[in-house]
Amino acid sequence: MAQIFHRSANSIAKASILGGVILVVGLLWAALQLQRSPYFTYAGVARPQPVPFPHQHHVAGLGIDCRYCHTSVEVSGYAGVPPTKTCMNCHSQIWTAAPMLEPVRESYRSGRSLSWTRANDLPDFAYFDHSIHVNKGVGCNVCHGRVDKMNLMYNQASLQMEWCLNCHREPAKNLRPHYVKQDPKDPATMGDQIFNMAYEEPSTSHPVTIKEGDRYKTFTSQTGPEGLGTYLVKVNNVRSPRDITNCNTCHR
Amino acid sequence: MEQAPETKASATLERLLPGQAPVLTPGHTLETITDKIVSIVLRRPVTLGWLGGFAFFFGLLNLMLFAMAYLFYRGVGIWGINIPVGWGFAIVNFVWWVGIGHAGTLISAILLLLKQGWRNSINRFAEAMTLFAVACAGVFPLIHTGRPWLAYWLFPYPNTMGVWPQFRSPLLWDVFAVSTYATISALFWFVGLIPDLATFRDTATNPVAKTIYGLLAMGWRGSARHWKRYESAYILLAGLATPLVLSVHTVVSFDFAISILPGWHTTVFPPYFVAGAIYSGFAMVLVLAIPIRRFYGVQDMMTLRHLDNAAKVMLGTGLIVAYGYTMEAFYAYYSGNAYELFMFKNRLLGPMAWSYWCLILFNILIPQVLWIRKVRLNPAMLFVTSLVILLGMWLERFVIVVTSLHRDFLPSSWGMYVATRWDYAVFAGTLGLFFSAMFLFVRLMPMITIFEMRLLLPQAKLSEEVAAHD
Amino acid sequence: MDNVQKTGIGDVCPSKKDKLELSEVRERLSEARGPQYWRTLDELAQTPEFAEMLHREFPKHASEWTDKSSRRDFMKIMGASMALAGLSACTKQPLEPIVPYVKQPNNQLLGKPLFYATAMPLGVYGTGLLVESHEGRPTKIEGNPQHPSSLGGTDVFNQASVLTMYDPDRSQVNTYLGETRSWPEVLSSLRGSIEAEKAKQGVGLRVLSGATSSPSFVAQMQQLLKTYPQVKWYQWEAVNRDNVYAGAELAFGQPLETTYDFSKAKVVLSLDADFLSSGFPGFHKYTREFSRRRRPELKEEMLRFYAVESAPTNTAAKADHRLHLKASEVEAFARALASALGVAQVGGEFKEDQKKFASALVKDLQANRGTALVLAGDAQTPATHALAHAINGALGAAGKTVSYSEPVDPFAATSKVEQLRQLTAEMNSGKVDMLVVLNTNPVYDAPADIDFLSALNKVGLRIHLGLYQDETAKYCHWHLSGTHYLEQWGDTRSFDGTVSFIQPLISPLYSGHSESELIEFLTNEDEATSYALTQRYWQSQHSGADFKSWWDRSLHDGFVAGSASPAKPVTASAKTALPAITAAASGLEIIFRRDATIFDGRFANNGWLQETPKPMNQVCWDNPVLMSVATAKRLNLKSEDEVELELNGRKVKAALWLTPGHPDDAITVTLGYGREKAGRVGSGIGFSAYKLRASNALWNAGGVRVRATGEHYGLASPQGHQMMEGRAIVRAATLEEFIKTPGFAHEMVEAPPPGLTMYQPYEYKEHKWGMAIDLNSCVGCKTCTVACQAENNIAVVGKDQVKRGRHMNWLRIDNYHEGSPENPNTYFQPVPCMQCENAPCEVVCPVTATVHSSEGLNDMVYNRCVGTRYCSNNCPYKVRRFNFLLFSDFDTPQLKFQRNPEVSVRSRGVMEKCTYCIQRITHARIDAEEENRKVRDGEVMTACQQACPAEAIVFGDLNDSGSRVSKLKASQRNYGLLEELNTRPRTTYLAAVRNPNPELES
Amino acid sequence: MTESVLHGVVAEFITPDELVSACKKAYAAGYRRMDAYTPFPLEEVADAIGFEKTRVPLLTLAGGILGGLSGFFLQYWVHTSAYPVNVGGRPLNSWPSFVIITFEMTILFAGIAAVVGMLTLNGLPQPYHPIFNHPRFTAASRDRFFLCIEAADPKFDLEQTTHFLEATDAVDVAEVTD
Repeated sequence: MAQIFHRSANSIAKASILGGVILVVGLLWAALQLQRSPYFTYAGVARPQPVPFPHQHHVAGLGIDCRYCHTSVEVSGYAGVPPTKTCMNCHSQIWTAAPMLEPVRESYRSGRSLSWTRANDLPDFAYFDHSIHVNKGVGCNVCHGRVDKMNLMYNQASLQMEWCLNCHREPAKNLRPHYVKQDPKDPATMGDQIFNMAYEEPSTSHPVTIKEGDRYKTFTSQTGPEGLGTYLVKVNNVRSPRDITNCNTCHR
Repeated sequence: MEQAPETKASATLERLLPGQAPVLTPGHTLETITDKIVSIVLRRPVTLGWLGGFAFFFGLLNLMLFAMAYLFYRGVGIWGINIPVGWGFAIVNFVWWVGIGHAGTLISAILLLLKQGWRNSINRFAEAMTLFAVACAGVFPLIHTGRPWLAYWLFPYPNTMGVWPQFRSPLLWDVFAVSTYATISALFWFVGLIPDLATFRDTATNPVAKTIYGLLAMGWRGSARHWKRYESAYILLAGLATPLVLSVHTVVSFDFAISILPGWHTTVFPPYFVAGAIYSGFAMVLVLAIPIRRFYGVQDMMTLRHLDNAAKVMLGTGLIVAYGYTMEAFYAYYSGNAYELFMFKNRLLGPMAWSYWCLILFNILIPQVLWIRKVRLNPAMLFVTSLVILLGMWLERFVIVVTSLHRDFLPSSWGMYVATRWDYAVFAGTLGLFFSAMFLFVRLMPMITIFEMRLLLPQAKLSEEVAAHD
Repeated sequence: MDNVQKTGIGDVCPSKKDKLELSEVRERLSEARGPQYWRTLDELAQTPEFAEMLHREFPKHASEWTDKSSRRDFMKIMGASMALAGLSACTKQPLEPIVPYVKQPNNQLLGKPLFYATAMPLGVYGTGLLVESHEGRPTKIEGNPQHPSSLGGTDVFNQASVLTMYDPDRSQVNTYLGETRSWPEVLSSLRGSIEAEKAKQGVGLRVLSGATSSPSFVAQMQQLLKTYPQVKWYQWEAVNRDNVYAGAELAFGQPLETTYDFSKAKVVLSLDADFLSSGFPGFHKYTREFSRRRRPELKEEMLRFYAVESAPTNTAAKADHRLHLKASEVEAFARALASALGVAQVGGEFKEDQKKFASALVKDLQANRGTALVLAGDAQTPATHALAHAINGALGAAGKTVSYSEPVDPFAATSKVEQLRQLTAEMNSGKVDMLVVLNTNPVYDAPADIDFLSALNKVGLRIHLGLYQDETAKYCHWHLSGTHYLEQWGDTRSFDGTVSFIQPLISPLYSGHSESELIEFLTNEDEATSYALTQRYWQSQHSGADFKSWWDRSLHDGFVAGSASPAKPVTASAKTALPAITAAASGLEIIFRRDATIFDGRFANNGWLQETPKPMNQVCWDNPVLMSVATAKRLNLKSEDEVELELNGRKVKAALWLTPGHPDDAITVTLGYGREKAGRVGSGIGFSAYKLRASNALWNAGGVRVRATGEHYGLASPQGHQMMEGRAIVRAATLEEFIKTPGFAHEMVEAPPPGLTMYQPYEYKEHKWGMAIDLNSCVGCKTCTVACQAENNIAVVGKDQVKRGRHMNWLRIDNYHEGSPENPNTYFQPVPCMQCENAPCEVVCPVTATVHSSEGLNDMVYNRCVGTRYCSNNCPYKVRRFNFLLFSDFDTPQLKFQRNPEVSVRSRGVMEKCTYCIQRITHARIDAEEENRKVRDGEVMTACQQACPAEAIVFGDLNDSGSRVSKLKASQRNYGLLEELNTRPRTTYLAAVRNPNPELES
Repeated sequence: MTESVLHGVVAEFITPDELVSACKKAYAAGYRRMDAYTPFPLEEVADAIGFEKTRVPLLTLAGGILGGLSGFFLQYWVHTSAYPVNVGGRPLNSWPSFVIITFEMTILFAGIAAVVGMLTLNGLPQPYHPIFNHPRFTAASRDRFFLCIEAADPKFDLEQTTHFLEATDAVDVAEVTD
């Protein structure tokens, strides 16, 4: 009987089987990675906007507070995107001729709204409420990133459920005090820390002192029994992880 | 169709030693067995009969594809289901097919462990049947969901939602049970095929066929060492498949038994589902075996002995099923539970009583003819009886699923169930899938295990002195 | 013709030759212009093909509803579903735009709803409401707790009215002979004719409007009458109160408004009055007071209710004793009763079978002088009303349980029928050369013996203003698109005379104009807005420096404080000569009643109301002919037989529905169906009872013939079976039994004790939400069902899907009849999700789509659901609803505006169910947390609870022992439905207690 | 074909008896690197050429244990630590509900281990094998029995081995080259 297959067939056969297995596993793995990739989440991908609004310039450069534009962030679920009027407050005075700002002026003249592209966009079935997060002590940049360093706006986080859960399971990690002992030399400690992009969580090298009643309390760590986060969870009555990982926390 | 000469032979033999029709008609040698089986695939031309049959069932298969396309387009609302009857044909068919899928592995595994030599000639296509039946069953859990494109959520994988399946749900048990069963059956079937594929490789003349069979045979050469490991693996698989085959329908029955619905919440379900599964499984084996042995003239390998045994198995399991029905009735009464009582009253006299009484007729009364030996040894009558049983077993699932659902606890939400043409289309479609696959199988693969048939030959046995030596 | 054009677009129906395609229709019409346009359509309308096309094209049966999806292309559906599935369904979210205001309104806090007070007029009477608005979109109607006509409660019409406002089928343009005209064009073209009329003092000008009580509008009309001395103003209401005022006329010599005070009543007799049914003036207040007086905890003080009824109503279902009479026999009974009470000898004898009932009743009434109350139904004869007044007078009810005042309807003096008859006569005689029809539809709902249409066609210039291009609009030269009450300024008066302001929630969606604006133009040819007009009037009424503050306060409250009409101290003259008794109808009697969900037909195009099962027979999407079982047996007919009704030669075809508790030898039909031009939802369903209704017998007539056509006519009812099969589902007892054994409900079924578990039970530390539903209070009006639909964006599925058992209402009200079919006790049981602590649905879900929250809620996560429907199978209460097809409308923009932004819109293939209005809970919790406090009792009200006029539903925190719900659950009457299954439902019921007269109990 | 290397000497038999006795002789003669080829499984042949035990069962056991453990602990982890949530009031670790899937995983892994183990130990797939060069080897999968003493055997010597095999009941003895 003549050989049907050449010698090499042996190694080829074994290799192909092995290869097949590796291929399948690889594809599955790739799929999982793709799910979390910026291609799906847009994380770090700047959006095209009618007007190339530079947060960096307005926040870091001019030191405008978040709430000047996102007015309802402390009181409503919806942080609020500024009406054209808000832009014009300044831009009727400065850069009045900048061609870049023409769409803004046009909108103001015609009364037709500017149509921005959402940078932080949750799926429609997820209900997020800004006010409660702000009130409980979640800083803006915890989710939105260093907006003061972003030129065109993009979402820093994946905004996927697992990401939300990470924080909801350990809120202490990301809480910060509203008011800290002011240190004139250190601008980072001025104002409401929630809106402080440069806020640093307490460490031995960088202790954070907050006002408790009429005396001050200093923290040198974020988590742990002595941590600031742990303390804030207590004083802000943040509900237990079990409570805030209920499905109905976000889905209705 | 060629007339089979052996029928007379075996008939006479039947008269000589009653009940002892041989498993393999005498006169065969290693040579003849091999040639006979191989020739069915490699030498026999494609007949019009085969083409016609295949075309018909392939048409049905396409009907299913069409029905499913429309289903995905419009939604499960095109079926008759509603609230309260949330499950209809889809689940009925699923359970029915899974049930049929039991015979194969049962024959090959359990009968192998029980050293039932007669299984050798029917186990191969019974296993194939199992695979195809499970494939048909597998269609339904997927398409019956409201959003089939998300069905993969039933599998545990690290997803971006951080959410996992809910392992307390019998449906999830199903997913694991059925996919495990499918995998193991497939392995079992393929392992069994390897040596025969080698035979095909060595016998085929057409180079293409040679190559394909060669690849599938993976270079099997019948080495003694290989045989030793092969045998041990085969026995182990059989050992694993045995509890598995019993577990599958147990798990399927949990879909119902775990719920709180009167008519579903029943402890007797697991055993009587398994019995029912084997019952319908063997019925399907006969529905396939009887024409096959006739058309391919293999009455000498699938003898009346096989039919007789299969019929006896059906008779036995049929009685267990009957017992199950009785127990359902008894416990409905004995529980003293108003809802249970009503449920059963509704089965007997409700708007869907017809299904229950047909079920009793098809599954319990008619099959009693199997007590008669003449019937067991008469292929035609066996064939009809098997068909009746298959229908009966389908009705059993219909009664359990639909009549229990349509009138449950609160009369305010009672409803009716009427299947739509799409329900029927999908069901007919799976029949198409099943039989098209069978048609292809008999033409492409050894439908009888060659190497195991060889073992049935006297010349395969070692003579005492050699065996006994040292 | 909007409908045709709209549905036509992108239509994919198999074009068979025998079928008439929309395209063809449009073609044929496109050639036609002007008057010919209509004629062409009329010719078409005759042809059967056209009828067939309507069937196919207009979402009348569900096939059409669901075919909407088949019109969408495949990927779009997948898209919609995928969008719900979210990222993890391997779909990439599309980039979404975000569009800020240019100048943000300063009272607007984005993301937080605002509430405005307004009022909804229904015919003469208005109801004070609060309307929830999201970013300027009215989304939900609530009752106004301060308002005397609402007390916070609502009815089905209030709840559903918001959908009517967004109805895409509303007329969106002004048309002249079918051609679009802008408002300025309208005005300029009308000027000529107006001038002409002015010249002849408006001798040829007539105005026909619906009944109204709006002070400002009435004033405006008087202004008009001044400008045109010869002009006449007529009013027409198909469901009118002519008999009520005529009755008062008989009793007091003047038409009067009668209002009742159940809070003081102990024994109540209703002579065919359905004061517990939506649409009855004062329904909200009466229901509230009635159910408060029906608390069995009042022991002997509990109110006892006798009902003499013809057509079965949910009102009589609440009665302790019922007497089922033909409508025509009620007057005789009233006369006999008056005699028996010695009020007046007006003839009439009790029939044999009435004697027992009557004697007990008489005793009871006499024993309760001053606390007794007799009501006569709007549909009863003037004599019956007169007698009721007389009896009330004699029993000293007047001034206590009954009070009289000036009619709310300023035109009560002449009956509406009379007014319509006069107008018709005038039109026939050719006197009228310009007719203005305001928000009324006589071509459809005029009595059959008044041939309004042919008269109308004699008028030279016909102008119609209304919300829809309806039957009347079809025959008018001009159709002006009107405004919905949520789009306009105005005022109205409620049943007690209180003046309420109508303030718009949104500027006219289809740039329509209000009646007042049109009349203003006719009068002064100026274009003042309804706002200016309303304010101008009230300024004249309330001149003075404080007007601004008064106006602002009234708008804020929604009504003018203390504007209720003062009680008139009148006494019914017992010796009034009553008209000779109208002989009880011979042969089979037909009873006409307003429809429980679509009233007189004006709500026919409202999907929510169409899909709301009628309170008594649970049928929706149709108006069956109701008949008693005995009569049906005699005529050997059965439910869902198609029958032909013939009355005085007029014929209609309808479906039959057997109804327990219906008087024998009579049939009941409801008005409002059989619309031809209602819109895609309401056209062509049911039959028009107006075709049989004669002006001299508006409410009942004898000698109707019923003949089976032999056809089957399927009806849709979400509740197939109305018997309890001896199961302790609704648990009820008599007052006596209740007093003897307050815990009777628990003795009916043995429930497993709480400790009976092998496992460590979960504890709910923070909140523990629960609901208690008082079966004694519930009057089965279905308001909660509609409220739930509005709050939770519940889809409408259509008749065919309901027939298949796929209705979507999260909160259903089950009816159970108990006892003989001749005179059963009927119980209503609202069934929302039970939120079981041991939820059977959760355990069987393979994908964790339904699980428990730490507050004990049974969460349903739509976007995780893959749709195995296992949960529904395993739910013993069958409260879960499944999107078998794409039921939600993702396309129609108007409907998107209506939706509640706080609730996900469910797509195809997912399960949904009652969530205890989780969106409301969440918002309350967030507010509370931001103020560092706990949620207060009563801070969270579920939509059903807030809507219920009877306060039957109470929701709250079970961990707070002080909460109302905890108190109710502590009650002896409290029991869990199917608690024997150990599901531990959070929703529980307070058992029903009837208060029968011991004399009649035997 | 490169210059041929001797693979071994092959003897062909007609009955299993002859094969078995030949195998026993060869083993007795001290041959170890040899293999027998039969058209159906014959325990005795393997024993005769000194191949008693296989490790397939061991692998299967290992697979089973692995499957069972991973099956159970996946469920346990998911419901108690990955996302613990109250489902219908059942305890987080509802181990009775976890039994089924644990069992299924045990069977699945064991079964796969058995087959994969068998194939790998057998060195399959191996579509090319020198023995196939034997002109009449196709009969090995039909009705003939072969014994091959390989050149790699220390005791192998073309002359002697050929003689030795011819001394058995072999109907034919031939050299097979690689």
